[in-house]
Amino acid sequence: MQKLMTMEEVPSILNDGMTIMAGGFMGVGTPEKLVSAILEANLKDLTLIANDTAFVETGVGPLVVNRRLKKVITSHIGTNPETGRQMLSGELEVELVPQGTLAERIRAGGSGLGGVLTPTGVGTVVEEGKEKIVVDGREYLLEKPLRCEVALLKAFKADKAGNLVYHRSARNFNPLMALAADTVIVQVEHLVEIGEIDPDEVMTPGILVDKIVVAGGC
Amino acid sequence: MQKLMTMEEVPSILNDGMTIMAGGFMGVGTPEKLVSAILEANLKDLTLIANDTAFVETGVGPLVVNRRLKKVITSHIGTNPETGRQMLSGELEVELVPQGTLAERIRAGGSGLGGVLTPTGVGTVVEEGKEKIVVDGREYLLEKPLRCEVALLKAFKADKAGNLVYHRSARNFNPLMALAADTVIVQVEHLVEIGEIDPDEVMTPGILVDKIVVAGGC
Amino acid sequence: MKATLMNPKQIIAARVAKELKDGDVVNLGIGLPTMVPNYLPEDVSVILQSENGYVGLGPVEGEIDPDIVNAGGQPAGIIEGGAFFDSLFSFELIRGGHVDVTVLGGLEVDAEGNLANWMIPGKMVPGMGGAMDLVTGAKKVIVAMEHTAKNGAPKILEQCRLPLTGKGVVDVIITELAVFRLTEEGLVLDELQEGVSLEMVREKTEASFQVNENIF
Amino acid sequence: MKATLMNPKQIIAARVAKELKDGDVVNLGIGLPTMVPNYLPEDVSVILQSENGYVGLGPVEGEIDPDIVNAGGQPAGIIEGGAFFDSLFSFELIRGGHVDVTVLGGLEVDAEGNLANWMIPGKMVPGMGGAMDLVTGAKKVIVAMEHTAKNGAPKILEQCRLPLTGKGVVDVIITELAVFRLTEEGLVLDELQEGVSLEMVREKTEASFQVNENIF
Repeated sequence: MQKLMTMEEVPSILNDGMTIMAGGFMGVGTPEKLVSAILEANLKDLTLIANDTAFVETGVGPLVVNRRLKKVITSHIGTNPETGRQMLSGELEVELVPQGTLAERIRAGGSGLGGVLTPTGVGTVVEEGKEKIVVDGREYLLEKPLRCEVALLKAFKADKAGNLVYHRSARNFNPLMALAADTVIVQVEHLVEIGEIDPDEVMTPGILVDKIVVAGGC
Repeated sequence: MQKLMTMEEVPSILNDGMTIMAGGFMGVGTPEKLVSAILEANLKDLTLIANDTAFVETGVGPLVVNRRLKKVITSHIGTNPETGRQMLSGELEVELVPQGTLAERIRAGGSGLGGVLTPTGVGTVVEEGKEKIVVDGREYLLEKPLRCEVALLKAFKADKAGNLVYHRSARNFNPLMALAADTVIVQVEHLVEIGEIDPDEVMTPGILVDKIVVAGGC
Repeated sequence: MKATLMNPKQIIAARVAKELKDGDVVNLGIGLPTMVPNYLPEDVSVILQSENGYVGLGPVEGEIDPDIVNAGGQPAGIIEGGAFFDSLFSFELIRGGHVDVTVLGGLEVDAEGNLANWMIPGKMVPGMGGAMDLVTGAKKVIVAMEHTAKNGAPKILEQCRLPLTGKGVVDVIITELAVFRLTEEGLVLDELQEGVSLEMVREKTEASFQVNENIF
Repeated sequence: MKATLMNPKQIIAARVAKELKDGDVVNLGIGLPTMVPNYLPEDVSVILQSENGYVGLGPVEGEIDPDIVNAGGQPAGIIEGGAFFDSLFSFELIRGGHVDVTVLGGLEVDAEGNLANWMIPGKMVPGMGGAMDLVTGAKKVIVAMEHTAKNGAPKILEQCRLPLTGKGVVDVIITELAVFRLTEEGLVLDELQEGVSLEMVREKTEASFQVNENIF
């Protein structure tokens, strides 16, 4: 299967109203050129799952600022004031999830689990509407899986089979999201031949990656 | 903290009746010299958590053959006939757990989860005694965490801070067990200075490793 | 490919190979299933997943690396473009539906798609290993087995009697006599192997099944 | 160390530093907590965990690497012996009790060890980020905050009024006036900062508390 695609072809696999995930933490590890492709394609009513809404001009921030989102599921919106403004005005639905729980829910969605029991959020508003389960005398919240139609990832290096290597703290949510999507598109800085990445150093195996867009730079 | 220790010191942190985990799959990735240390120290009544009981003479197999175990929690015993024999005769308690569920239970124990909901085992004897929880119309089993007092790991390379790199398919259960133990001892083939392992290549961070025993070879 | 030159296991393995599509991620159980790749046409290449922690399972190339084994613990290799990972991730792939096809043997299969292949109470209790996760998580579950037990007893039953590996998980049953599929209408005989009659299959099958009319 | 030369934040950070032991794995919240390492004695060295995915957080060394930031998204570095990992593993460490100490700010803390620091309904809703996991999972939770709000209102309350970050999770409260510990007997004043009287603390604290007699 040919996995390489150009930036121009990206919009062909995206639709209005889709649920997407995007890697990144405060913009670091976010595939910003894929985000730009969404903006240029005038996509709207998206549901975004991401660690945070970054800043007004970086990461996934422009998706909020340019009103492409109907809903966002995230752990932190404080660095992008536009998210909070749209939330308070009712323009944008925001589901706030503790960061570790967000990671667990994405992993559950990607690995066929029906959910996990976490102690995080017990006794807080996070428990509202959730089942509480007691295991060995301690209360846990049942947190359910999250999946998406398309995951937008960023990697440092890919081979043509889609094996990925991330760089430094730009790894963050990217490897988790690779498992939890119907289609995985990755923006990579460097493309190498199959066999050039040692199999012990692969962080996301190519079998999870559908499309590779080489975008260079950082 | 000084993490290096000699093979002779290993028995000082082990006791009769302890629950231990040991990495490895059919003996590959099992710290066989740490297993030998247990045998030589005449430890007994141990509970062992491991993927399988390997073969009579390799991996954790000798712990079964030499009757050091009271109980084993594992996914496969077929390659070590002595395990089945002791199980049928009532000498050894054997809890059989699907391999993916075993991995999940160890991870839950190491990561503060109260359990996970897995579809694996629904409608089989594995569901006996377990809570069934329906999520979005599908049945799952609530599988509970596993932890141990001491985890015995094998790594290919360690730096003096305990950062570990595993080799090829010898990785298997080792990284999971590093999180699920009160004390983690690792048998390593190669010891290097701090700074010699690139931080992107570390597979188990040194903060999880208590003791390093250099045993060379393979 | 002349069936007359092949023994039952070869006939089964060759027929399983036809179920695989180019690019499929496939997990092969120990024994008969490992013969399947030998029968893939040249234009079909699959990626083998090994539940002990890698994709790209291949034959040993050059010297044996004691740290590379297959899920049976035997020396193996890895192809270019493969990747190693830990057991947790391996079963995230398996349970999460990232393995397209799993091929495994069976002691008993039944008309409801149940499979029993991991123990015979009081006799053989090897443990389920990764089999329960594989049948639960793989997108397509193919049971590849001889049609009857060594004593001639049927293995495709109305209802499994041995402890199950998975409930309602089987998609395809391939034997040296026939190919069955589990459909919404139940068990369907979908194909007869060369030289096999419907009567022969009925005789050696306990389960009742429907017959795809297109097979004649 | 002369308290008179220090502003409240410095006093707090310096006192928090004394709670840390050599080799501790520590997660520091944004703001005041990041000042703590400046006050560690020379023979105490801690390993900083950054919830965006690494241990060994340190200052930028040489050129800025845009792929290395701290949990506030600011340029950072990694010390020798550090390690990067993904967000899942980062929170396995945090929730699993592998972080010895977390130091974070507070809007309100109460006598039952509850902490509120992530939102003010209708006003400030930044989200909880990793804070809820940190207070749930870290072995020791230290709240480092000024004793009262800017308008002089107490922040150590009988019961938190803002939405909680964690219930019964706080171990130590350190302000520029005092050190409190949550014990089985409830909230205990364990130490007065230099030049601070018990009366001053009582006046500025809404919560009732016991007093460790050894502090006089």
